[in-house]
Amino acid sequence: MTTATGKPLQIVIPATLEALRQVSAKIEDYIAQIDGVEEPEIVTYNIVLAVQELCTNIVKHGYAGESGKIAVDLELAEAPLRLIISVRDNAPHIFDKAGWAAPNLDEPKEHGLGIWLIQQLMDEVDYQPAPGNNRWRLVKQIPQRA
Amino acid sequence: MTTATGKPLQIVIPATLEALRQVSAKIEDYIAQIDGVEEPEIVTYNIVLAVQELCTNIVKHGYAGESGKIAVDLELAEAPLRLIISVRDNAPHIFDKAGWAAPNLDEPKEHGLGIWLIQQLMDEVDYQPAPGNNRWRLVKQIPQRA
Amino acid sequence: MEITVTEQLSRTVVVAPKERLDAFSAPQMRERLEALLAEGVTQFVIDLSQTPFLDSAGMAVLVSLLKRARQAGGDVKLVKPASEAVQRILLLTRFDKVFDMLDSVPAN
Amino acid sequence: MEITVTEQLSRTVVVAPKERLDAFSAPQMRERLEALLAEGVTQFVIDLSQTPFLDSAGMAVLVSLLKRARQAGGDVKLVKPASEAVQRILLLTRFDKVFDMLDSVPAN
Ligand SMILES: Nc1ncnc2c1ncn2[C@@H]1O[C@H](COP(=O)(O)OP(=O)(O)O)[C@@H](O)[C@H]1O
Ligand SMILES: Nc1ncnc2c1ncn2[C@@H]1O[C@H](COP(=O)(O)OP(=O)(O)O)[C@@H](O)[C@H]1O
Repeated sequence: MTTATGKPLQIVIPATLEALRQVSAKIEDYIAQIDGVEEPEIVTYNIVLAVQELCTNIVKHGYAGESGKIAVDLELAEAPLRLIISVRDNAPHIFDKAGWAAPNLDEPKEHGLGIWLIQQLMDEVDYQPAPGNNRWRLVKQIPQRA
Repeated sequence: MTTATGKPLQIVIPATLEALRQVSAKIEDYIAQIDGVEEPEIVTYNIVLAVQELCTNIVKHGYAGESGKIAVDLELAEAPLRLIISVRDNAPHIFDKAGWAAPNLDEPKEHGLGIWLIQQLMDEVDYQPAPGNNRWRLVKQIPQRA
Repeated sequence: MEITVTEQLSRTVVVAPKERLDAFSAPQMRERLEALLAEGVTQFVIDLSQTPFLDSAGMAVLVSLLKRARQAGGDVKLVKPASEAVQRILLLTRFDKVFDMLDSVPAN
Repeated sequence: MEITVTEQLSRTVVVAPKERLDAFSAPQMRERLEALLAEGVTQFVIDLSQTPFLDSAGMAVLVSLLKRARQAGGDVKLVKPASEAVQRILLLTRFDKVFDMLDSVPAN
Protein backbone atom coordinates (compact mmCIF):
# COMPACT_ATOMS: atom_id res chain seq x y z
CA MET A 1 0.00 0.00 0.00
CA THR A 2 1.04 3.54 -0.71
CA THR A 3 -0.39 6.84 0.43
CA ALA A 4 -1.90 9.36 -1.87
CA THR A 5 0.09 12.54 -2.28
CA GLY A 6 -2.35 14.70 -4.24
CA LYS A 7 -3.63 17.94 -2.82
CA PRO A 8 -7.06 19.20 -3.81
CA LEU A 9 -7.06 20.97 -7.18
CA GLN A 10 -9.47 23.41 -8.73
CA ILE A 11 -9.69 23.92 -12.49
CA VAL A 12 -11.83 26.72 -13.90
CA ILE A 13 -12.34 26.93 -17.63
CA PRO A 14 -14.53 28.83 -20.05
CA ALA A 15 -17.48 26.67 -21.12
CA THR A 16 -16.16 25.79 -24.59
CA LEU A 17 -15.47 22.38 -26.11
CA GLU A 18 -11.90 23.37 -26.81
CA ALA A 19 -11.19 24.29 -23.19
CA LEU A 20 -12.28 20.83 -22.04
CA ARG A 21 -8.94 19.50 -23.21
CA GLN A 22 -7.30 21.39 -20.35
CA VAL A 23 -9.54 19.54 -17.92
CA SER A 24 -8.48 16.18 -19.40
CA ALA A 25 -4.81 17.09 -19.21
CA LYS A 26 -5.04 18.29 -15.61
CA ILE A 27 -6.91 15.18 -14.47
CA GLU A 28 -4.25 13.03 -16.12
CA ASP A 29 -1.52 14.92 -14.30
CA TYR A 30 -3.39 14.71 -11.02
CA ILE A 31 -3.83 10.94 -11.18
CA ALA A 32 -0.23 10.48 -12.35
CA GLN A 33 0.91 11.81 -8.92
CA ILE A 34 -0.84 8.99 -7.08
CA ASP A 35 1.45 6.08 -6.23
CA GLY A 36 0.65 2.43 -6.78
CA VAL A 37 -2.42 2.77 -8.99
CA GLU A 38 -3.42 -0.54 -10.57
CA GLU A 39 -3.97 -0.39 -14.33
CA PRO A 40 -3.31 3.37 -14.30
CA GLU A 41 -3.94 3.84 -18.02
CA ILE A 42 -7.42 2.38 -17.81
CA VAL A 43 -8.39 4.14 -14.57
CA THR A 44 -7.16 7.50 -15.81
CA TYR A 45 -8.84 7.09 -19.18
CA ASN A 46 -12.18 6.21 -17.67
CA ILE A 47 -12.20 9.16 -15.30
CA VAL A 48 -11.10 11.57 -18.02
CA LEU A 49 -13.82 10.23 -20.33
CA ALA A 50 -16.56 10.55 -17.69
CA VAL A 51 -15.61 14.16 -16.91
CA GLN A 52 -15.34 14.91 -20.63
CA GLU A 53 -18.89 13.62 -21.17
CA LEU A 54 -20.21 15.59 -18.22
CA CYS A 55 -18.57 18.87 -19.25
CA THR A 56 -19.53 18.41 -22.92
CA ASN A 57 -23.15 18.20 -21.81
CA ILE A 58 -22.77 21.37 -19.76
CA VAL A 59 -21.36 23.23 -22.77
CA LYS A 60 -23.86 21.81 -25.27
CA HIS A 61 -27.06 21.47 -23.27
CA GLY A 62 -26.50 23.55 -20.11
CA TYR A 63 -25.06 26.75 -21.57
CA ALA A 64 -26.36 25.83 -25.05
CA GLY A 65 -24.34 28.46 -26.86
CA GLU A 66 -24.20 31.01 -24.06
CA SER A 67 -20.84 31.85 -22.59
CA GLY A 68 -19.97 30.89 -19.05
CA LYS A 69 -17.58 28.94 -16.88
CA ILE A 70 -17.17 25.46 -15.53
CA ALA A 71 -15.36 24.68 -12.28
CA VAL A 72 -13.94 21.21 -11.72
CA ASP A 73 -12.60 20.24 -8.28
CA LEU A 74 -10.46 17.19 -7.70
CA GLU A 75 -9.87 15.75 -4.28
CA LEU A 76 -8.63 12.44 -2.91
CA ALA A 77 -10.23 10.60 -0.03
CA GLU A 78 -8.75 7.61 1.81
CA ALA A 79 -9.88 4.17 2.90
CA PRO A 80 -10.60 3.14 0.28
CA LEU A 81 -8.63 5.52 -1.88
CA ARG A 82 -11.01 7.42 -4.15
CA LEU A 83 -11.10 10.45 -6.38
CA ILE A 84 -13.93 12.90 -5.77
CA ILE A 85 -14.74 15.17 -8.66
CA SER A 86 -17.09 18.09 -8.18
CA VAL A 87 -18.31 20.01 -11.20
CA ARG A 88 -20.17 23.30 -10.98
CA ASP A 89 -21.69 25.50 -13.62
CA ASN A 90 -23.93 28.57 -13.77
CA ALA A 91 -25.80 27.36 -16.83
CA PRO A 92 -29.46 28.33 -17.27
CA HIS A 93 -30.58 24.78 -18.16
CA ILE A 94 -30.70 21.78 -15.89
CA PHE A 95 -30.46 18.09 -16.65
CA ASP A 96 -33.85 16.39 -16.31
CA LYS A 97 -32.88 13.30 -14.36
CA ALA A 98 -36.45 11.94 -14.15
CA GLY A 99 -36.93 12.06 -17.91
CA TRP A 100 -33.72 10.16 -18.65
CA ALA A 101 -33.74 6.58 -19.97
CA ALA A 102 -30.82 4.25 -20.63
CA PRO A 103 -29.91 3.82 -24.30
CA ASN A 104 -30.61 0.57 -26.16
CA LEU A 105 -27.14 -0.49 -27.20
CA ASP A 106 -28.40 -3.06 -29.67
CA GLU A 107 -29.17 -0.38 -32.18
CA PRO A 108 -26.36 2.00 -33.02
CA LYS A 109 -27.28 5.45 -31.77
CA GLU A 110 -25.85 8.86 -32.39
CA HIS A 111 -27.07 10.33 -29.12
CA GLY A 112 -27.73 9.48 -25.55
CA LEU A 113 -24.50 7.67 -24.63
CA GLY A 114 -22.98 10.41 -22.48
CA ILE A 115 -24.93 10.13 -19.23
CA TRP A 116 -24.93 6.34 -19.51
CA LEU A 117 -21.14 6.27 -19.90
CA ILE A 118 -20.69 8.48 -16.83
CA GLN A 119 -22.82 6.04 -14.82
CA GLN A 120 -20.89 3.03 -16.09
CA LEU A 121 -17.48 4.53 -15.49
CA MET A 122 -18.02 6.08 -12.05
CA ASP A 123 -18.83 4.49 -8.72
CA GLU A 124 -21.11 7.32 -7.56
CA VAL A 125 -22.86 10.00 -9.56
CA ASP A 126 -24.82 12.65 -7.71
CA TYR A 127 -26.55 15.66 -9.24
CA GLN A 128 -27.98 18.74 -7.53
CA PRO A 129 -29.82 20.68 -10.20
CA ALA A 130 -30.49 24.40 -9.95
CA PRO A 131 -30.70 26.76 -12.90
CA GLY A 132 -27.64 28.98 -12.63
CA ASN A 133 -26.04 26.72 -10.04
CA ASN A 134 -25.78 23.05 -11.04
CA ARG A 135 -23.59 20.72 -9.05
CA TRP A 136 -22.33 17.27 -9.94
CA ARG A 137 -20.35 14.98 -7.71
CA LEU A 138 -18.58 11.95 -9.18
CA VAL A 139 -16.68 9.44 -7.08
CA LYS A 140 -14.30 6.81 -8.42
CA GLN A 141 -12.35 4.30 -6.37
CA ILE A 142 -8.69 4.18 -7.28
CA PRO A 143 -7.62 0.52 -7.23
CA GLN A 144 -4.24 0.01 -5.58
CA ARG A 145 -1.65 -2.62 -6.45
CA ALA A 146 -1.44 -5.26 -3.73
CA MET B 1 -52.53 -40.60 -49.43
CA THR B 2 -51.67 -41.64 -52.97
CA THR B 3 -50.18 -44.78 -54.41
CA ALA B 4 -46.85 -44.95 -56.10
CA THR B 5 -46.97 -45.54 -59.83
CA GLY B 6 -43.28 -46.14 -60.61
CA LYS B 7 -42.15 -49.45 -62.07
CA PRO B 8 -38.63 -50.64 -61.30
CA LEU B 9 -36.01 -49.03 -63.55
CA GLN B 10 -32.49 -50.03 -64.45
CA ILE B 11 -29.93 -47.54 -65.69
CA VAL B 12 -26.58 -48.75 -67.00
CA ILE B 13 -23.92 -46.20 -67.84
CA PRO B 14 -20.23 -46.19 -68.70
CA ALA B 15 -18.18 -45.39 -65.61
CA THR B 16 -17.37 -41.78 -66.52
CA LEU B 17 -18.10 -38.56 -64.66
CA GLU B 18 -19.95 -37.19 -67.66
CA ALA B 19 -22.32 -40.16 -67.86
CA LEU B 20 -23.39 -39.64 -64.23
CA ARG B 21 -25.56 -36.79 -65.41
CA GLN B 22 -27.82 -39.34 -67.08
CA VAL B 23 -28.27 -41.05 -63.73
CA SER B 24 -29.28 -37.77 -62.10
CA ALA B 25 -31.76 -36.99 -64.88
CA LYS B 26 -33.34 -40.45 -64.76
CA ILE B 27 -33.72 -40.38 -60.98
CA GLU B 28 -35.37 -36.98 -61.24
CA ASP B 29 -37.83 -38.33 -63.81
CA TYR B 30 -38.49 -41.42 -61.74
CA ILE B 31 -39.36 -39.47 -58.60
CA ALA B 32 -41.44 -36.99 -60.59
CA GLN B 33 -43.85 -39.84 -61.41
CA ILE B 34 -44.64 -40.44 -57.76
CA ASP B 35 -47.78 -38.67 -56.58
CA GLY B 36 -48.13 -36.65 -53.44
CA VAL B 37 -44.47 -36.31 -52.48
CA GLU B 38 -43.92 -33.76 -49.74
CA GLU B 39 -41.19 -31.18 -50.49
CA PRO B 40 -40.43 -32.94 -53.80
CA GLU B 41 -37.60 -30.59 -54.76
CA ILE B 42 -35.69 -31.29 -51.55
CA VAL B 43 -36.31 -35.05 -51.54
CA THR B 44 -35.32 -35.42 -55.18
CA TYR B 45 -32.23 -33.28 -54.76
CA ASN B 46 -31.02 -35.21 -51.74
CA ILE B 47 -31.42 -38.58 -53.45
CA VAL B 48 -29.76 -37.37 -56.66
CA LEU B 49 -26.88 -35.95 -54.64
CA ALA B 50 -26.35 -39.16 -52.65
CA VAL B 51 -26.28 -41.28 -55.81
CA GLN B 52 -24.01 -38.76 -57.51
CA GLU B 53 -21.54 -38.99 -54.61
CA LEU B 54 -21.67 -42.78 -54.64
CA CYS B 55 -21.12 -43.10 -58.39
CA THR B 56 -18.41 -40.44 -58.44
CA ASN B 57 -16.52 -42.54 -55.91
CA ILE B 58 -16.93 -45.64 -58.08
CA VAL B 59 -15.53 -43.78 -61.09
CA LYS B 60 -12.71 -42.08 -59.21
CA HIS B 61 -11.69 -44.64 -56.58
CA GLY B 62 -13.27 -47.92 -57.76
CA TYR B 63 -12.37 -47.94 -61.42
CA ALA B 64 -9.66 -45.30 -60.83
CA GLY B 65 -9.19 -44.56 -64.52
CA GLU B 66 -10.08 -47.97 -65.87
CA SER B 67 -13.11 -48.22 -68.06
CA GLY B 68 -16.19 -50.10 -66.92
CA LYS B 69 -19.86 -49.84 -66.23
CA ILE B 70 -22.15 -48.86 -63.39
CA ALA B 71 -25.67 -50.24 -63.00
CA VAL B 72 -28.22 -48.31 -60.96
CA ASP B 73 -31.57 -49.93 -60.09
CA LEU B 74 -34.50 -47.93 -58.78
CA GLU B 75 -37.45 -49.55 -57.12
CA LEU B 76 -40.31 -48.38 -54.91
CA ALA B 77 -41.49 -50.22 -51.84
CA GLU B 78 -44.65 -49.44 -49.89
CA ALA B 79 -45.67 -48.92 -46.29
CA PRO B 80 -43.94 -46.67 -45.71
CA LEU B 81 -43.25 -45.52 -49.25
CA ARG B 82 -39.54 -45.69 -49.95
CA LEU B 83 -37.12 -45.65 -52.83
CA ILE B 84 -34.59 -48.47 -52.97
CA ILE B 85 -31.50 -47.76 -55.01
CA SER B 86 -29.08 -50.56 -55.84
CA VAL B 87 -25.75 -49.71 -57.39
CA ARG B 88 -23.44 -52.33 -58.86
CA ASP B 89 -19.99 -52.06 -60.37
CA ASN B 90 -17.22 -54.39 -61.51
CA ALA B 91 -14.45 -52.14 -60.29
CA PRO B 92 -11.21 -53.71 -59.07
CA HIS B 93 -11.06 -51.60 -55.85
CA ILE B 94 -13.34 -51.80 -52.87
CA PHE B 95 -14.29 -49.18 -50.32
CA ASP B 96 -12.62 -49.83 -46.98
CA LYS B 97 -15.55 -49.32 -44.64
CA ALA B 98 -13.53 -50.12 -41.50
CA GLY B 99 -10.90 -47.50 -42.27
CA TRP B 100 -13.42 -44.71 -42.80
CA ALA B 101 -13.86 -41.85 -40.34
CA ALA B 102 -16.36 -39.01 -40.36
CA PRO B 103 -14.98 -35.64 -41.45
CA ASN B 104 -14.49 -32.78 -38.99
CA LEU B 105 -16.74 -30.11 -40.44
CA ASP B 106 -15.22 -27.37 -38.34
CA GLU B 107 -12.26 -27.13 -40.63
CA PRO B 108 -12.97 -26.69 -44.31
CA LYS B 109 -11.88 -29.83 -46.14
CA GLU B 110 -11.40 -30.60 -49.79
CA HIS B 111 -11.96 -34.33 -49.42
CA GLY B 112 -13.92 -36.82 -47.46
CA LEU B 113 -17.43 -35.35 -47.64
CA GLY B 114 -18.88 -37.87 -50.11
CA ILE B 115 -19.51 -40.94 -47.93
CA TRP B 116 -20.61 -38.71 -45.06
CA LEU B 117 -23.16 -36.94 -47.25
CA ILE B 118 -24.56 -40.28 -48.44
CA GLN B 119 -25.03 -41.31 -44.83
CA GLN B 120 -26.70 -38.04 -43.90
CA LEU B 121 -29.04 -38.00 -46.87
CA MET B 122 -30.16 -41.65 -46.90
CA ASP B 123 -32.12 -43.65 -44.35
CA GLU B 124 -30.19 -46.89 -44.97
CA VAL B 125 -26.80 -47.45 -46.55
CA ASP B 126 -25.61 -51.00 -47.05
CA TYR B 127 -22.40 -52.08 -48.78
CA GLN B 128 -21.35 -55.54 -49.93
CA PRO B 129 -17.74 -55.20 -51.06
CA ALA B 130 -16.14 -57.62 -53.54
CA PRO B 131 -13.43 -56.69 -56.02
CA GLY B 132 -15.09 -56.93 -59.44
CA ASN B 133 -18.57 -57.08 -57.92
CA ASN B 134 -19.38 -54.30 -55.48
CA ARG B 135 -22.96 -53.76 -54.38
CA TRP B 136 -24.48 -50.80 -52.64
CA ARG B 137 -28.04 -50.52 -51.43
CA LEU B 138 -29.49 -47.15 -50.43
CA VAL B 139 -32.97 -46.69 -49.02
CA LYS B 140 -34.79 -43.40 -48.67
CA GLN B 141 -38.28 -42.87 -47.31
CA ILE B 142 -40.45 -40.72 -49.56
CA PRO B 143 -42.50 -38.43 -47.30
CA GLN B 144 -46.13 -38.11 -48.44
CA ARG B 145 -48.38 -35.08 -48.08
CA ALA B 146 -51.07 -35.69 -45.49
CA MET C 1 -6.82 17.72 -36.01
CA GLU C 2 -4.48 15.49 -37.94
CA ILE C 3 -6.52 13.09 -40.04
CA THR C 4 -4.83 11.08 -42.78
CA VAL C 5 -6.91 9.86 -45.68
CA THR C 6 -5.63 7.16 -48.00
CA GLU C 7 -7.32 5.25 -50.80
CA GLN C 8 -7.30 1.63 -51.76
CA LEU C 9 -8.59 0.29 -55.03
CA SER C 10 -9.53 -3.32 -54.92
CA ARG C 11 -10.66 -5.72 -57.56
CA THR C 12 -13.28 -8.31 -56.82
CA VAL C 13 -14.07 -10.99 -59.36
CA VAL C 14 -17.56 -12.45 -59.41
CA VAL C 15 -17.68 -15.97 -60.83
CA ALA C 16 -21.14 -17.39 -61.52
CA PRO C 17 -21.45 -21.07 -62.51
CA LYS C 18 -24.81 -21.34 -64.25
CA GLU C 19 -24.92 -25.11 -64.69
CA ARG C 20 -24.25 -28.13 -62.49
CA LEU C 21 -21.03 -27.77 -60.55
CA ASP C 22 -20.22 -31.45 -60.12
CA ALA C 23 -17.36 -33.91 -60.44
CA PHE C 24 -17.55 -33.61 -64.22
CA SER C 25 -17.52 -29.81 -64.48
CA ALA C 26 -15.42 -29.06 -61.39
CA PRO C 27 -12.08 -29.28 -63.28
CA GLN C 28 -13.25 -26.59 -65.73
CA MET C 29 -14.28 -24.35 -62.85
CA ARG C 30 -10.99 -25.02 -61.09
CA GLU C 31 -9.02 -24.10 -64.21
CA ARG C 32 -10.92 -20.86 -64.54
CA LEU C 33 -10.21 -19.95 -60.91
CA GLU C 34 -6.55 -20.94 -61.19
CA ALA C 35 -6.20 -18.51 -64.09
CA LEU C 36 -7.69 -15.71 -61.98
CA LEU C 37 -5.42 -16.52 -59.02
CA ALA C 38 -2.44 -16.52 -61.39
CA GLU C 39 -3.50 -13.04 -62.56
CA GLY C 40 -3.30 -11.88 -58.95
CA VAL C 41 -7.00 -11.80 -58.09
CA THR C 42 -7.50 -12.40 -54.35
CA GLN C 43 -11.07 -11.21 -53.70
CA PHE C 44 -13.71 -13.55 -55.07
CA VAL C 45 -17.46 -13.72 -54.97
CA ILE C 46 -18.77 -17.07 -56.16
CA ASP C 47 -22.32 -16.44 -57.22
CA LEU C 48 -24.20 -19.70 -56.68
CA SER C 49 -27.59 -18.06 -57.17
CA GLN C 50 -28.08 -19.82 -60.50
CA THR C 51 -26.16 -23.02 -59.76
CA PRO C 52 -28.72 -25.84 -59.89
CA PHE C 53 -26.53 -28.60 -58.41
CA LEU C 54 -23.40 -28.76 -56.33
CA ASP C 55 -21.69 -31.96 -55.22
CA SER C 56 -18.70 -32.54 -52.97
CA ALA C 57 -16.32 -32.22 -55.93
CA GLY C 58 -17.80 -28.78 -56.63
CA MET C 59 -17.53 -27.87 -52.96
CA ALA C 60 -13.89 -28.99 -52.96
CA VAL C 61 -13.15 -26.40 -55.65
CA LEU C 62 -14.65 -23.70 -53.44
CA VAL C 63 -12.65 -24.76 -50.38
CA SER C 64 -9.44 -24.95 -52.37
CA LEU C 65 -10.08 -21.44 -53.71
CA LEU C 66 -10.77 -20.16 -50.19
CA LYS C 67 -7.48 -21.50 -48.91
CA ARG C 68 -5.47 -20.03 -51.74
CA ALA C 69 -7.25 -16.68 -51.71
CA ARG C 70 -6.72 -16.34 -47.95
CA GLN C 71 -3.06 -17.28 -48.29
CA ALA C 72 -2.77 -14.39 -50.72
CA GLY C 73 -4.48 -12.08 -48.20
CA GLY C 74 -7.87 -12.20 -49.88
CA ASP C 75 -11.19 -13.88 -49.30
CA VAL C 76 -14.03 -15.77 -50.97
CA LYS C 77 -17.70 -14.98 -50.37
CA LEU C 78 -20.60 -17.04 -51.64
CA VAL C 79 -23.87 -15.70 -52.95
CA LYS C 80 -26.65 -17.97 -51.70
CA PRO C 81 -28.06 -20.48 -54.16
CA ALA C 82 -31.65 -19.78 -55.21
CA SER C 83 -32.38 -23.49 -54.89
CA GLU C 84 -33.45 -24.27 -51.35
CA ALA C 85 -32.17 -27.81 -51.73
CA VAL C 86 -28.65 -26.55 -52.50
CA GLN C 87 -28.90 -24.08 -49.62
CA ARG C 88 -29.69 -26.89 -47.22
CA ILE C 89 -26.63 -28.84 -48.29
CA LEU C 90 -24.47 -25.80 -47.58
CA LEU C 91 -25.94 -25.68 -44.07
CA LEU C 92 -25.52 -29.42 -43.58
CA THR C 93 -21.85 -29.29 -44.51
CA ARG C 94 -21.40 -26.05 -42.48
CA PHE C 95 -20.18 -24.20 -45.54
CA ASP C 96 -22.22 -21.25 -44.29
CA LYS C 97 -19.83 -21.07 -41.31
CA VAL C 98 -16.67 -21.36 -43.39
CA PHE C 99 -17.64 -18.80 -46.04
CA ASP C 100 -19.26 -15.40 -45.73
CA MET C 101 -22.68 -15.86 -47.28
CA LEU C 102 -24.26 -13.00 -49.24
CA ASP C 103 -27.90 -12.68 -50.25
CA SER C 104 -26.96 -11.20 -53.59
CA VAL C 105 -23.96 -9.99 -55.55
CA PRO C 106 -22.84 -6.79 -53.83
CA ALA C 107 -23.57 -3.67 -55.87
CA ASN C 108 -20.01 -2.72 -56.76
CA MET D 1 -20.05 -25.34 -68.52
CA GLU D 2 -21.36 -21.79 -68.61
CA ILE D 3 -19.45 -19.70 -66.13
CA THR D 4 -19.73 -15.94 -66.22
CA VAL D 5 -16.89 -13.88 -64.82
CA THR D 6 -17.37 -10.21 -64.06
CA GLU D 7 -15.11 -7.73 -62.34
CA GLN D 8 -15.78 -5.07 -59.80
CA LEU D 9 -13.37 -2.34 -58.87
CA SER D 10 -14.04 -0.86 -55.51
CA ARG D 11 -12.58 2.03 -53.72
CA THR D 12 -12.04 1.93 -50.00
CA VAL D 13 -11.02 5.04 -48.16
CA VAL D 14 -8.99 4.68 -44.99
CA VAL D 15 -9.41 7.59 -42.60
CA ALA D 16 -7.05 7.71 -39.64
CA PRO D 17 -7.63 10.32 -36.90
CA LYS D 18 -4.31 10.70 -35.13
CA GLU D 19 -5.41 12.99 -32.31
CA ARG D 20 -8.29 13.09 -29.83
CA LEU D 21 -11.61 12.51 -31.55
CA ASP D 22 -13.82 14.39 -29.11
CA ALA D 23 -16.66 16.89 -29.03
CA PHE D 24 -14.23 19.61 -30.09
CA SER D 25 -12.67 17.82 -33.08
CA ALA D 26 -15.70 15.74 -34.13
CA PRO D 27 -17.12 18.45 -36.42
CA GLN D 28 -13.84 18.54 -38.40
CA MET D 29 -13.90 14.77 -38.76
CA ARG D 30 -17.56 14.87 -39.77
CA GLU D 31 -16.84 17.49 -42.42
CA ARG D 32 -14.05 15.37 -43.85
CA LEU D 33 -16.30 12.30 -44.04
CA GLU D 34 -19.17 14.30 -45.55
CA ALA D 35 -16.87 15.38 -48.35
CA LEU D 36 -15.93 11.76 -49.05
CA LEU D 37 -19.59 10.66 -49.04
CA ALA D 38 -20.40 13.50 -51.41
CA GLU D 39 -17.65 12.23 -53.72
CA GLY D 40 -19.42 8.86 -53.81
CA VAL D 41 -17.20 6.90 -51.44
CA THR D 42 -19.21 4.14 -49.71
CA GLN D 43 -16.53 1.80 -48.33
CA PHE D 44 -14.71 3.18 -45.33
CA VAL D 45 -12.09 1.94 -42.94
CA ILE D 46 -11.72 4.19 -39.91
CA ASP D 47 -8.29 3.47 -38.54
CA LEU D 48 -8.47 4.14 -34.81
CA SER D 49 -5.12 2.52 -34.15
CA GLN D 50 -3.51 5.86 -33.38
CA THR D 51 -6.51 7.63 -31.90
CA PRO D 52 -5.66 8.35 -28.26
CA PHE D 53 -9.15 9.40 -27.08
CA LEU D 54 -12.68 8.93 -28.30
CA ASP D 55 -15.76 10.33 -26.59
CA SER D 56 -19.45 9.90 -27.37
CA ALA D 57 -19.37 12.84 -29.78
CA GLY D 58 -16.58 11.06 -31.71
CA MET D 59 -18.54 7.82 -31.61
CA ALA D 60 -21.61 9.63 -32.94
CA VAL D 61 -19.63 10.62 -36.03
CA LEU D 62 -18.78 6.97 -36.63
CA VAL D 63 -22.40 5.82 -36.23
CA SER D 64 -23.66 8.56 -38.51
CA LEU D 65 -21.10 7.53 -41.15
CA LEU D 66 -22.12 3.89 -40.80
CA LYS D 67 -25.78 4.71 -41.42
CA ARG D 68 -25.04 6.83 -44.46
CA ALA D 69 -22.51 4.42 -45.95
CA ARG D 70 -24.93 1.50 -45.55
CA GLN D 71 -27.74 3.50 -47.11
CA ALA D 72 -25.48 3.96 -50.10
CA GLY D 73 -24.79 0.21 -50.19
CA GLY D 74 -21.41 0.43 -48.51
CA ASP D 75 -19.95 -0.27 -45.10
CA VAL D 76 -17.65 1.06 -42.40
CA LYS D 77 -15.03 -1.04 -40.67
CA LEU D 78 -12.97 0.03 -37.69
CA VAL D 79 -9.34 -0.75 -37.09
CA LYS D 80 -8.89 -1.47 -33.38
CA PRO D 81 -7.40 1.27 -31.27
CA ALA D 82 -3.92 0.52 -29.94
CA SER D 83 -4.98 1.95 -26.58
CA GLU D 84 -6.51 -0.74 -24.45
CA ALA D 85 -8.56 1.87 -22.60
CA VAL D 86 -10.20 3.00 -25.86
CA GLN D 87 -10.74 -0.65 -26.86
CA ARG D 88 -12.59 -1.28 -23.63
CA ILE D 89 -14.96 1.62 -24.24
CA LEU D 90 -15.79 0.19 -27.68
CA LEU D 91 -16.68 -3.10 -25.99
CA LEU D 92 -18.69 -1.38 -23.26
CA THR D 93 -20.78 0.51 -25.79
CA ARG D 94 -21.03 -2.62 -28.00
CA PHE D 95 -19.47 -0.80 -30.92
CA ASP D 96 -17.59 -4.03 -31.64
CA LYS D 97 -20.98 -5.62 -32.43
CA VAL D 98 -22.18 -2.79 -34.63
CA PHE D 99 -18.98 -2.40 -36.68
CA ASP D 100 -16.70 -4.99 -38.24
CA MET D 101 -13.50 -4.71 -36.24
CA LEU D 102 -10.15 -5.20 -37.96
CA ASP D 103 -6.80 -5.81 -36.30
CA SER D 104 -5.02 -3.67 -38.85
CA VAL D 105 -5.62 -1.79 -42.06
CA PRO D 106 -6.24 -4.45 -44.72
CA ALA D 107 -3.37 -4.78 -47.20
CA ASN D 108 -5.30 -3.57 -50.22
N1 LIG E 1 -25.87 19.59 -18.23
C1 LIG E 1 -27.04 19.40 -18.89
N2 LIG E 1 -27.93 20.41 -18.97
C2 LIG E 1 -29.10 20.24 -19.61
N3 LIG E 1 -29.46 19.09 -20.21
C3 LIG E 1 -28.62 18.06 -20.16
C4 LIG E 1 -27.36 18.15 -19.50
N4 LIG E 1 -26.73 16.96 -19.62
C5 LIG E 1 -27.55 16.17 -20.32
N5 LIG E 1 -28.67 16.81 -20.67
C6 LIG E 1 -29.83 16.24 -21.40
O1 LIG E 1 -29.77 14.82 -21.32
C7 LIG E 1 -29.73 14.24 -22.61
C8 LIG E 1 -28.85 12.99 -22.62
O2 LIG E 1 -27.50 13.33 -22.50
P1 LIG E 1 -26.38 12.35 -22.98
O3 LIG E 1 -26.66 11.00 -22.41
O4 LIG E 1 -25.05 12.94 -22.70
O5 LIG E 1 -26.61 12.24 -24.56
P2 LIG E 1 -26.49 13.34 -25.73
O6 LIG E 1 -25.75 14.50 -25.16
O7 LIG E 1 -25.75 12.62 -26.79
O8 LIG E 1 -27.92 13.65 -26.11
C9 LIG E 1 -29.25 15.35 -23.52
O9 LIG E 1 -29.73 15.17 -24.84
C10 LIG E 1 -29.82 16.58 -22.87
O10 LIG E 1 -31.15 16.78 -23.29
N1 LIG F 1 -16.17 -47.02 -54.51
C1 LIG F 1 -15.00 -46.90 -53.88
N2 LIG F 1 -13.96 -47.70 -54.17
C2 LIG F 1 -12.80 -47.55 -53.54
N3 LIG F 1 -12.57 -46.64 -52.58
C3 LIG F 1 -13.56 -45.82 -52.25
C4 LIG F 1 -14.82 -45.89 -52.87
N4 LIG F 1 -15.61 -44.94 -52.31
C5 LIG F 1 -14.88 -44.30 -51.40
N5 LIG F 1 -13.63 -44.80 -51.36
C6 LIG F 1 -12.55 -44.36 -50.44
O1 LIG F 1 -13.12 -43.64 -49.35
C7 LIG F 1 -12.57 -42.34 -49.25
C8 LIG F 1 -13.62 -41.36 -48.77
O2 LIG F 1 -14.56 -41.14 -49.77
P1 LIG F 1 -15.41 -39.81 -49.78
O3 LIG F 1 -16.02 -39.64 -48.43
O4 LIG F 1 -16.36 -39.84 -50.93
O5 LIG F 1 -14.36 -38.64 -49.98
P2 LIG F 1 -13.37 -38.30 -51.18
O6 LIG F 1 -13.85 -39.06 -52.38
O7 LIG F 1 -13.51 -36.81 -51.31
O8 LIG F 1 -12.01 -38.70 -50.71
C9 LIG F 1 -12.01 -42.05 -50.63
O9 LIG F 1 -10.94 -41.14 -50.57
C10 LIG F 1 -11.57 -43.43 -51.10
O10 LIG F 1 -10.29 -43.71 -50.60
